[in-house]
Amino acid sequence: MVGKTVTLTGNLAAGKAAEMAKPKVIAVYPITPQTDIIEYLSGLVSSGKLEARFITVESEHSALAACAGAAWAGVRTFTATSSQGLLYMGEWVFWSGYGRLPIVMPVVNRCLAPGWSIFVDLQDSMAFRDAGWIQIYTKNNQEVFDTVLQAFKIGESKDISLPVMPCLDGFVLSHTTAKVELPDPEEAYSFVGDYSDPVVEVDVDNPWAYGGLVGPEQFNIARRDLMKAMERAKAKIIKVNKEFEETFGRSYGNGLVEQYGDDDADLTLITMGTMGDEADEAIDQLKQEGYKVNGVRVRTFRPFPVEDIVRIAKKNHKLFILDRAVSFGHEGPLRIEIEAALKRYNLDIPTSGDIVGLGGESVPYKRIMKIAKEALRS
Amino acid sequence: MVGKTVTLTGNLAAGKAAEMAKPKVIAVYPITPQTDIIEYLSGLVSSGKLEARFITVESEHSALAACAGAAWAGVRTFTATSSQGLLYMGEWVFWSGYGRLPIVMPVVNRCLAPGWSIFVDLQDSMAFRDAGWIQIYTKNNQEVFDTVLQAFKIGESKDISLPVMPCLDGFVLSHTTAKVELPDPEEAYSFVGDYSDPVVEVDVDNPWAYGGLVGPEQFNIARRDLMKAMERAKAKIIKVNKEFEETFGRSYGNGLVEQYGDDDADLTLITMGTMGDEADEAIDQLKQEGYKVNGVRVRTFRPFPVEDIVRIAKKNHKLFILDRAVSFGHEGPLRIEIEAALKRYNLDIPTSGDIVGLGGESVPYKRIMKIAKEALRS
Amino acid sequence: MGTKLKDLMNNPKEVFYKGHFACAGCGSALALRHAIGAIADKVILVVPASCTSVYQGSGKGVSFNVPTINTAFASSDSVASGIKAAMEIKGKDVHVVVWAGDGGTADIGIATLIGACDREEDILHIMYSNNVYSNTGGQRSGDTPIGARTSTTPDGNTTARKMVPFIMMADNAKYVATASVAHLTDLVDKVKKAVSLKGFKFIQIDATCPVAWKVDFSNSIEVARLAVQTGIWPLFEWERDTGKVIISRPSQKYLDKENRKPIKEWTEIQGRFRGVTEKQLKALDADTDRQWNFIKKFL
Amino acid sequence: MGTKLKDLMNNPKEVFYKGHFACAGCGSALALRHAIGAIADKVILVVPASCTSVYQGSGKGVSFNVPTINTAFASSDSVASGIKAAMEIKGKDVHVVVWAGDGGTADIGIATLIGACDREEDILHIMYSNNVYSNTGGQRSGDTPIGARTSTTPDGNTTARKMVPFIMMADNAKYVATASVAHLTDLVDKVKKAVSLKGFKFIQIDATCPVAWKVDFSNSIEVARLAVQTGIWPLFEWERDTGKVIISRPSQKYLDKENRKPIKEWTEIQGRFRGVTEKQLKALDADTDRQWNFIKKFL
Amino acid sequence: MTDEGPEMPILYPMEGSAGRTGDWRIFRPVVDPEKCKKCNICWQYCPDLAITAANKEEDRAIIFDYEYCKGCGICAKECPFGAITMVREEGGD
Amino acid sequence: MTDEGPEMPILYPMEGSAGRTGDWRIFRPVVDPEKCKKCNICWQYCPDLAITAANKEEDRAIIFDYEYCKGCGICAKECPFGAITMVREEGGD
Amino acid sequence: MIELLQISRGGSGGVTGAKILAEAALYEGVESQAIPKYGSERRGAAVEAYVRFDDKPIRIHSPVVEPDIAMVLDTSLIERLDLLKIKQEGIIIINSKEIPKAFKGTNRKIAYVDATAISLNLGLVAGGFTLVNTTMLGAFAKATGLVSIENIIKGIEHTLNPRIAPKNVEAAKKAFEETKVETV
Amino acid sequence: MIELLQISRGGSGGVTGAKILAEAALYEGVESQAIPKYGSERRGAAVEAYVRFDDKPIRIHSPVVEPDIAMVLDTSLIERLDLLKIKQEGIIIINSKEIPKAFKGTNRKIAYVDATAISLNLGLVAGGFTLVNTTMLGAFAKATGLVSIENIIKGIEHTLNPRIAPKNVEAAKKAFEETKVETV
Ligand SMILES: Cc1ncc(C[n+]2csc(CCOP(=O)(O)OP(=O)(O)O)c2C)c(N)n1
Ligand SMILES: Cc1ncc(C[n+]2csc(CCOP(=O)(O)OP(=O)(O)O)c2C)c(N)n1
Ligand code: SF4
Ligand code: SF4
Ligand code: SF4
Ligand code: SF4
Ligand code: SF4
Ligand code: SF4
Ligand SMILES: [Mg+2]
Ligand SMILES: [Mg+2]
Repeated sequence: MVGKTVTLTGNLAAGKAAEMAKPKVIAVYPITPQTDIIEYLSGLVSSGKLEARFITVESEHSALAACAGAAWAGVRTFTATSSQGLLYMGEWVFWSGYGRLPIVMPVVNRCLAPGWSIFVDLQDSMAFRDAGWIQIYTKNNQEVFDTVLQAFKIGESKDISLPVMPCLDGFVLSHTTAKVELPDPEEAYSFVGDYSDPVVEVDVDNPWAYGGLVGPEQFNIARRDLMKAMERAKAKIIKVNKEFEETFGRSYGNGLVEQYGDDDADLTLITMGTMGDEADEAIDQLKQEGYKVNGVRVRTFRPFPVEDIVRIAKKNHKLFILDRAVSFGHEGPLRIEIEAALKRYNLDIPTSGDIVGLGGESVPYKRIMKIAKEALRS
Repeated sequence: MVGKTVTLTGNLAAGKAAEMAKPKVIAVYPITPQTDIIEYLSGLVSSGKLEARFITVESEHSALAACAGAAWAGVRTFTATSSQGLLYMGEWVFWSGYGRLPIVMPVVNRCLAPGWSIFVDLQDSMAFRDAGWIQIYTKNNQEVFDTVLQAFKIGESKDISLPVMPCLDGFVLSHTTAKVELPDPEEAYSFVGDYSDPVVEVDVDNPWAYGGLVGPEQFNIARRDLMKAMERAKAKIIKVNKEFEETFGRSYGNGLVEQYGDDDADLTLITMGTMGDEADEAIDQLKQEGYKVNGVRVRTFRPFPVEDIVRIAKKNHKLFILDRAVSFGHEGPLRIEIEAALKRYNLDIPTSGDIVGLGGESVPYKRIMKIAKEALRS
Repeated sequence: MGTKLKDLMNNPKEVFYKGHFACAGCGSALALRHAIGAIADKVILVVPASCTSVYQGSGKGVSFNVPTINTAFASSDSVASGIKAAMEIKGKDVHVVVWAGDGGTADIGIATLIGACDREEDILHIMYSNNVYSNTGGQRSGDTPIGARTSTTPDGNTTARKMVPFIMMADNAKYVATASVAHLTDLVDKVKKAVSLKGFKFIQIDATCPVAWKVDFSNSIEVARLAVQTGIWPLFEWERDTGKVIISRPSQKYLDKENRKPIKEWTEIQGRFRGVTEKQLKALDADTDRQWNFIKKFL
Repeated sequence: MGTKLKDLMNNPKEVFYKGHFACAGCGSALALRHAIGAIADKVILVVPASCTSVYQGSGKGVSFNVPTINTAFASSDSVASGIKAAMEIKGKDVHVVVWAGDGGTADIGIATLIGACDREEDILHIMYSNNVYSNTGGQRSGDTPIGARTSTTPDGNTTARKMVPFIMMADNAKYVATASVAHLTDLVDKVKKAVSLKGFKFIQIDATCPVAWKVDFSNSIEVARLAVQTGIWPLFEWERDTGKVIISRPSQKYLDKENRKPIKEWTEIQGRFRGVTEKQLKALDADTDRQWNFIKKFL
Repeated sequence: MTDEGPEMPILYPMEGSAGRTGDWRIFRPVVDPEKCKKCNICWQYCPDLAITAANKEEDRAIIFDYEYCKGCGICAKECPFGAITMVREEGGD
Repeated sequence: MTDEGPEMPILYPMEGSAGRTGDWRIFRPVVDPEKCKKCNICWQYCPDLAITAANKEEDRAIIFDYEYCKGCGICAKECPFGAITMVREEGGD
Repeated sequence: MIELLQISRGGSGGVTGAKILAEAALYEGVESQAIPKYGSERRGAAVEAYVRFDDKPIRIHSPVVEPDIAMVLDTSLIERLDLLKIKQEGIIIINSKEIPKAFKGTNRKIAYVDATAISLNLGLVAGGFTLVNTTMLGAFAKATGLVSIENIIKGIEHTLNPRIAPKNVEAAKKAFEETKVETV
Repeated sequence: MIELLQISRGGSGGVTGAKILAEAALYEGVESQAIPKYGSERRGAAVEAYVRFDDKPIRIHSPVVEPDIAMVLDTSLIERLDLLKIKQEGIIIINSKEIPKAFKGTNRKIAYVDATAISLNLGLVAGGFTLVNTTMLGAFAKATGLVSIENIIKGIEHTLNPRIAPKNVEAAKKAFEETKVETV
């Protein structure tokens, strides 16, 4: 088989990427708008096209727990979730991050209740920014596919050994059909590689105990190592992005952030997810109207690309940050973190921002244009 | 009965404050180092000293769910938790924050697994900074008592209507016995007041449905209102702090932050929890050695006291932030948020910081002195 | 208690305003109409995530005319416990009823269910089972019968259904019953009986989901009736105080396997059993026998 | 299978290195020594938060000489399912055994337990019950007997114990058994039998916690023996394939209530029953009858 | 800003919360008043409350509420007397 | 920084992970080799593996490992032949 | 960029039709995107879907608000069209025997075909619905010329089960032939 | 500020003793703090606790590292003391009939009392332990003068169950009388 161009929903793109990485254990629980991903894999496993164990657990807490069990046994694992499901597995999200289990779990971003909404905002995955997961936000179905594939390679590297959460906007990507270039499955698999040297592998002949009581010293050794692994992950993501480009001809900025527009613009819009794509459209339109606007899409929220933000910000006049989540009682989390990064480097660049697109509110490029114009004026 | 001075552990201080506020429904699940709080209340209920329903649920998820049920029915509710328990009820933490249910729940801060440790760091409650809860961190057992009492008054105000999480350092406060001045119970109750006008009260004669599907518009109305409620909460906390002082003669800074030292110091140390107390000790000792150091203890992390931080920071030369938690892949959350606040006001003050005290590592004032001296040098 | 059809017309009030969001022919909506209707003047409904949280209405308003608390998926009985506790403290006499799907009861909700039963909370849990996660598009649940195709068991489910009523008997609930949308007066009898008792009560209703079962809308009742007639779904009551099972009238005849219709009559009108193998049918039959055997021990 | 005392000496290896962290006289540690010891060459242990996660050791090293995965409290059987799935894929034949307390099984862990049973996972869940949350200082669990004082039921627990074995029978596990630290060869028999079967197996062990039960350390075995002799803790096996209960040898005599010792002999050596009322003792007796009645239905 | 209290995610009862669900119909139930024995079995089985019960005393057959009847056909199927027939809706009515 | 891979929260088996638990003892079990019938019932009930089994063939009584015996007294209680007595520890031994 | 708004009934295959259209565009060498509008749509309720076509990658993800093309699959849904939002120079494709009166005098380009009849004749019926989703794709090809009927057919064959594809292909072809386009 | 390190055995009441001491200090008008050091201590294992006394509010929350006073409740635990950490001008209070040889020549102030004997005589025994926690508080009062024996008694009566308080008071008093202080 060779690569081919097809149309796929974002969910199927995630499913196909998982398929090509050949996970051995998949434990799942349904939740809108994620469910097609696991249904697709369920079909593959039951028809024998994918040699894996498919476990239909009774909750998300158990889904991630079962993946963790399999990860402890040293095999490649996969699951997916969204919104309330992510919260319900919350204890395990932290457990697998701090436990350094390289599970790959797409999160289809969806609002948190109550009010109940099945549409997109980023409140769910943002809530887990402390949990020791690599988080990569995507702008279109192609990037969903590419990112899920990359996720295995990044997370499973022995020097990283972290779980990875590719994030895609609910419905906006998950249920939208669009063009995706699929690589030859064998090439895709060889890009990812075997999970042949797992960081931990429970074994009757080599007894040890995982996760027992530790004193402050050991505790700190583990947490400092996790901090360092996150630093190393930056370089790793950049590297994998490059290798991916060399192999498949596609890349996303430097892997951490994607810039669109000119360094010498009057305004930089900072976005995440599909808003980044809409912002690029807005930037082009604004250009035609004579405005110079630059766009930065933060692809990896964890590790947070402090250096890249600072590098780009340095060259610009103004920053405007579009958040699709709120840390209630302060500000949008993207804005908070960007401001912190700039402060740390004492950059004297004015920042402002807005919280948009909560509750599935759509943020079309026209609205972004308006926002940009206002930001330029003020 | 009149007020009296006693010695109590931090947990008992929390329990006594809850007792005086007379919650009607208490739903609990044990976890170290929180369990004494609920055991104390269990004794009161079973001996008839507190007229309440005490529900021993099967998990934390259910504990907070039961409290939410009672809150929907319009009565005062209380629970307490810690660490893994907080994570396990995570879905409900968000649900009750976004649902505006004024539950009071002390969190006895404890590390998150794995490695397993029952000692203090702030990783647990920090993970819920987006969840729409007011979070107040305490420095000693007296403040634990005072804060739990205040929490009912703050959270249940109709213009606020938010759950409140008084946080106390595990073991360091929860299990340490120290002096606490207890008010006369009647005076304490009248300070808190009845929960007579609940924001929501399910009733067979007035049917409505809570928490169903809503569109983006309604969703945004609710979330914007939550953002505003958090803003209003700042004023409310300041007001309650003042009223508390008038009634009981004690206060904690302006309620949001507590400053110790001089405005014209060469360095401001920013801390939370008992580290704030140790820092004050360090500041005094440093003074004797001729150093001018200022201390700011962030009492409410949510709402985040941006204006107060900025006000104090303006007058100083340098800021050093001590975090007892990490947002892995970026920095300590306290540091991130302070830097963001300063950036937003474009304050040209150098910031630095360190992550200390993870995994129950003790942070004695001597260590803080050393840190301060280094910060002053650099 | 001998509820008659005409009694169904004398509910204290209608639970529904017309124009709700359930699919045409929805068994759950029909069951709710009567089960909750019968006690509509004194009920507080607790609904975990499910089709019911959707079909009650959305956006503009709600079709339910009884107070309804929608809750997180895994929490219904705990929320109900909290409400009931508060109502007791306030001295208000109300029926707190959980209305939950099979997913919200047998799977993610089983801990909250068993916890409340164990604490002997004075609430009624009604599980309407459509044997799958209908609201998310029909994935396998713990109550999926052997052989049924779901979106996560494309070749047919292989494991026996969970039979929550048995678990609740083993867990010493106050009252346990099964019911069917095909037998509405029997259902209402059981609901009324349940709310008359103090303690934890559990009723499971076989509630057709024409969408997930791939049944013609109009067969929604017929398929449920066949479940009773084939013995697939035995109707019975069990009470803690007696420790005894009473087979309900519509099922009495089928205690004797001889009298039961062949299971195929039930499977054949359902698209979800298209492609079912003989082996699966045998296993389904064996599991049905197992269920009857369990019940018979308590006669 | 007739395990003899001398067989206990021929375990493939010792599970424990000496110098573990259990309290003196800990029933759980004793049960683990033999139950897991008997299969120590092929076992992977999964331990949710409990005394066992503590007494295995801390800080420097661990006293367990078998691979042990400590997990979040509510997750043991799911973790075990994941491990077993991976081992199957890798072609490795191992026994994945969950070793969990009553809290981690009957309460917060009941969903993961029932879920794995429902999926027919090939694992063995051993629940050692000390009837409380010992590790957090002795709060009520779903398996606390009526009348027992715990730190959250200072006047004695009022509700019947949960009887997870019954739930597992109702839930159609492959094999269900009860055991006692007083009858170690019987325990080992059951563990060996369990791991010889494919599917979901469940064993509950009555495991004294001298601390929580306020029993003199040295009475740790005696109190468990009395639980059997008073009928408080019936020892039996149940198999899915037969649907039948077999009363285990140490309990056979007590099938007839006549032969049982008075329950007070059991309560009186335990501080947790100090102050127990006659009414509570009666209720405890009634609940014991209920348990035997349930069992008898499956004879 | 609310002075009254917070914006709660609350919805109030109303008719037609899902809109005019009669629109969903593909087949329309039609009763033959002659055949209708007023037994109200159909009434009991309608999940959409779209049938006004027949009245024996007034000798009035059932009445459909086409605003909300979704056309599931249960009533027709369950009527023991074949008094209801399902008729294809004409588009755009 | 680890080149090898991450720092995992793993502990390895060792003797005395809880220290020298014999320290916890208040009473010390002492066996009377004369009375010991080598039945090894005590051995089976020791939660701390602090008894070396008796050997009938060698006519050797049980042996206590006082490094780790916590002094629970189960062995003494369970010995059918009263061969074990619990003796108060002297402080500071 | 060209934008389509499609209205159909839940359960009648409209979402699949939009997907097939996106796939067909791919064969045409055109970038495309098919967005179903999800709510809690039930069988029978009106459902919208949007399709975009462009010769460069599509970066817009929001729903179509002012379509170039509107397509209505169920005759009874025609009244839901908001003419003010459909671009004046655009085209409206409807399943109808004739041009409804309401369009008269609107100066609109209308394409119409009796898709229901075509589908019924071919036995494209499921669960009470006459399935006109693929039938209308034939009309789309004819009316817009954006995608050839050959690529529509390829799209159908790619997407649908081989068991049912041929009939659907037949229906699309038939509709392609029968569709009439008029400006009213 | 004056800092105390106390070493006892898990289950023998050491933590309660430290609490009583903090309470007694309160009556003395002195600020105090009692910190038990938690690990996974089991009955019989060595447990540390710390008590601080000051005339102003205590802002230090970390464990005591260099105590002014060390108190050892179980004779067998005396060897656990790290003399290098105890302030030279401080005092060491031990439950012992006599001053152990190890202290000879250390130039330390040692207070000692046979608390075990006192408690045994009064029947202060539980679960195999001789309870010397309150007994040693008498020794503390005598040796340090920081807290009066009257306030120790008040503290005991406040904290313990009235059923058992009297015996404990008796023990403290007895120890107060019998405690000897010597510099070796
Ligand atoms: C924690 C969590 N996980 C998953 C979901 C998604 N979800 C909502 S409803 C539902 C299915 C409900 O199934 P069931 O209880 O059987 O009710 P039904 O939809 O069949 O009526 C699921 C999986 C959720 N809301 N919350
Ligand atoms: C989610 C969560 N909640 C609470 C705890 C605290 N906790 C740890 S062990 C334990 C009690 C365990 O009880 P049980 O399972 O009976 O085992 P035992 O301690 O009695 O051996 C509790 C409540 C936890 N670790 N995680
Ligand atoms: S999907 Fe099934 S259960 Fe859900 S509303 Fe539709 S018919 Fe009812
Ligand atoms: S508390 Fe009980 S169960 Fe836990 S280690 Fe001690 S004796 Fe064993
Ligand atoms: S079921 Fe038939 S006969 Fe009976 S009322 Fe309805 S239409 Fe009339
Ligand atoms: S067709 Fe269905 S919805 Fe309409 S009246 Fe009959 S039963 Fe009710
Ligand atoms: S139980 Fe007694 S007789 Fe038997 S081996 Fe032990 S000491 Fe010897
Ligand atoms: S006293 Fe207890 S620990 Fe010591 S040998 Fe006997 S049984 Fe073992
Ligand atoms: Mg269902
Ligand atoms: Mg236990």
